Amino acid sequence: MEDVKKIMHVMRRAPHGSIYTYEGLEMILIMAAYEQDLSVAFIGDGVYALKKDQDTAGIGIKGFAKTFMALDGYDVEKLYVDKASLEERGLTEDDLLVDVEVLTSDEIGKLMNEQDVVIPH
Amino acid sequence: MEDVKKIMHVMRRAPHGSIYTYEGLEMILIMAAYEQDLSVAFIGDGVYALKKDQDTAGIGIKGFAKTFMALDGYDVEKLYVDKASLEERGLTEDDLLVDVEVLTSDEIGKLMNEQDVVIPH
Amino acid sequence: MLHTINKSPFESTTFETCVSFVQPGDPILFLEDGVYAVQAANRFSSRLENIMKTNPVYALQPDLSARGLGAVTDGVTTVDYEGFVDLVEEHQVNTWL
Amino acid sequence: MLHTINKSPFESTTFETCVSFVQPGDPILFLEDGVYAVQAANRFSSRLENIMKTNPVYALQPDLSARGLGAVTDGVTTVDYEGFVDLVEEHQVNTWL
Amino acid sequence: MKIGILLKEGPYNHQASDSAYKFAEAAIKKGHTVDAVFLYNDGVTNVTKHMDPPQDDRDIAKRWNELGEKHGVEVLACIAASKRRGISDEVIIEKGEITGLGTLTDIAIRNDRLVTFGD
Amino acid sequence: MKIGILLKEGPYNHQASDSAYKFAEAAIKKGHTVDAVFLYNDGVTNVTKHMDPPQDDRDIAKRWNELGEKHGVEVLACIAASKRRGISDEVIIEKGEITGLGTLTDIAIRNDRLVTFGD
Repeated sequence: MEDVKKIMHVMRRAPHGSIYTYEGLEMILIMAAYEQDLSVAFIGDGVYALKKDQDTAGIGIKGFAKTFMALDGYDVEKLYVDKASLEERGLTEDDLLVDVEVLTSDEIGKLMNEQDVVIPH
Repeated sequence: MEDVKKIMHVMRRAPHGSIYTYEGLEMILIMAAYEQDLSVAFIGDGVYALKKDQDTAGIGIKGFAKTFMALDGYDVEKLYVDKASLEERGLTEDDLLVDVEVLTSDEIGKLMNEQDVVIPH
Repeated sequence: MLHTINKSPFESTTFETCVSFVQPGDPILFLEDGVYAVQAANRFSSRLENIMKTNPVYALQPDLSARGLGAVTDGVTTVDYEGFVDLVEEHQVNTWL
Repeated sequence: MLHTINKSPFESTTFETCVSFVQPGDPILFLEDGVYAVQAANRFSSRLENIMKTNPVYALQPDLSARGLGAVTDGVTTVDYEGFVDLVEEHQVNTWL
Repeated sequence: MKIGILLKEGPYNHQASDSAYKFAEAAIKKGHTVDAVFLYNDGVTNVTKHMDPPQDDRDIAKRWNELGEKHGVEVLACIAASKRRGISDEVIIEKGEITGLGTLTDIAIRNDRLVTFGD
Repeated sequence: MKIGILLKEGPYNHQASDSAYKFAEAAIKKGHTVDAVFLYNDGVTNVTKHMDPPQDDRDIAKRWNELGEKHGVEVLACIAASKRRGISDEVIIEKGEITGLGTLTDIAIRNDRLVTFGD
């Protein structure tokens, strides 16, 4: 299909300190209905967005970590996590809420280069 | 005078990329009329606010570097610059628009501790 | 003087900048994205242990919980918003943004 | 793919993060507070020289002028907004914030 | 103790506004007086009455308004910062007020503490 | 070439809005089509008509409006982001429009480039 675009969303911020990850997720959920070739890369502090056991009751902000689990139902299945970012933060795949593909920075860089559009959040 | 407060403004951002330094300067100019014991500390990228030769015509933003030169006229004379921040950025006092007192981080830290109020910009 | 830090040390140099100005004895409170600094066994743990030889270190529990952070580096005291208020009652505040 | 960086490398780790994903041959454009990275003879100069072995590096002249930055590290090409547009015409864009 | 708050970021986009609110709430609960919340930089956008967040989310403007109503906290937006960002008397919440930086100076002088929240 | 712009920060507080404008201006000057400026996150506050900066400063809302008038650039604010931040039809500039994220998807699909500005 000629008019399917490859669109990658890049999550680079920690959750809750700012809204970028949350509004990024809202964008992805809408875009998912348009049958484009979507992917999401979690790099740097973006990997924290997927951390298990987030409980935002105490800060009075609506939590959204579980919404990442809904991505699968929207056929957003290409979730890439940067290996170096995870390791630098002392995290492993077991700490994450959803199944992801853990890739090296170079591998994610190569995927970025195949995109028609990259949207930073 | 018992009700004179020691108020330090801390400039930590580069100019133009964000408005914090500029609106910080606006705040200082107003506070100067209230005869408090004001000082301004430039640390980290804040030292760039005082860099000579800024010409903002090309980015379409109003420049304000020269307003720092007006502080003296408002009796805001305590301008402290962090030595380490200058050196790390390859700058010397000669690169700065106004006369300042260059102090070590520890000396500025001690001054901070004497303040009644510290306002970050 | 109470110093507060709200930036992730992985993305911002605020933590390092703040530490070079803090005087011995003064408390440091990590909040918002700043709490990632006190997560146990990360690469800032030894830096923090060093700081705690001279300065008490606190972290805001609601921010830790919001981010799913369990164990914190040994010696860090967790407080809620009322504990934050107590610290402010004891000290003037220097907010590092 | 054109990579753009708008953060000061002294305050943010965006520069280092970006560089670890950039592929050989891809241009990097510094703009806004990002231009402090290309100031001649600062502590990022040798890092930049290393990057320029594989990637062309640009900086936005209006942002350099606004900040009073004169000399840039050897090998860095300065462009105006139209030069920025030219780069975007040649490449898809990856904005690092 | 008498506390002033300086809030430098707008609602939702940064946690600053939420942290400031939670701090103010806790201070009041502990018997302190929260004298005023002064809004500066993008912080002035905290008090626009047109805010309409999703039903299951907090309403930040309404929350500041209630703090003013119930606890007499002054909610003040800097006029210069407001004008730049399109915050005017036409859009401001009932308990909000647009004022000058002189007022912030008074707040800094008359309170035991000035606590800043921002990004 | 046909270019879409995504702007993620509000006016004045960050340079993003100025950079986006300067880039759009240069692209138009070089004969490209700037199809749309889509405002997201705090970016939605770029289009409030109550903006009233000092006389010797740029008027950012007016500038976007003129870009719409003179060059047919669509200036679009995301509805969900706008509602959170108090941006509604009552406060928006003439050429501004509040729309959904589906429109951004269309913009991403129909343009040769999507260029993002933010902080």
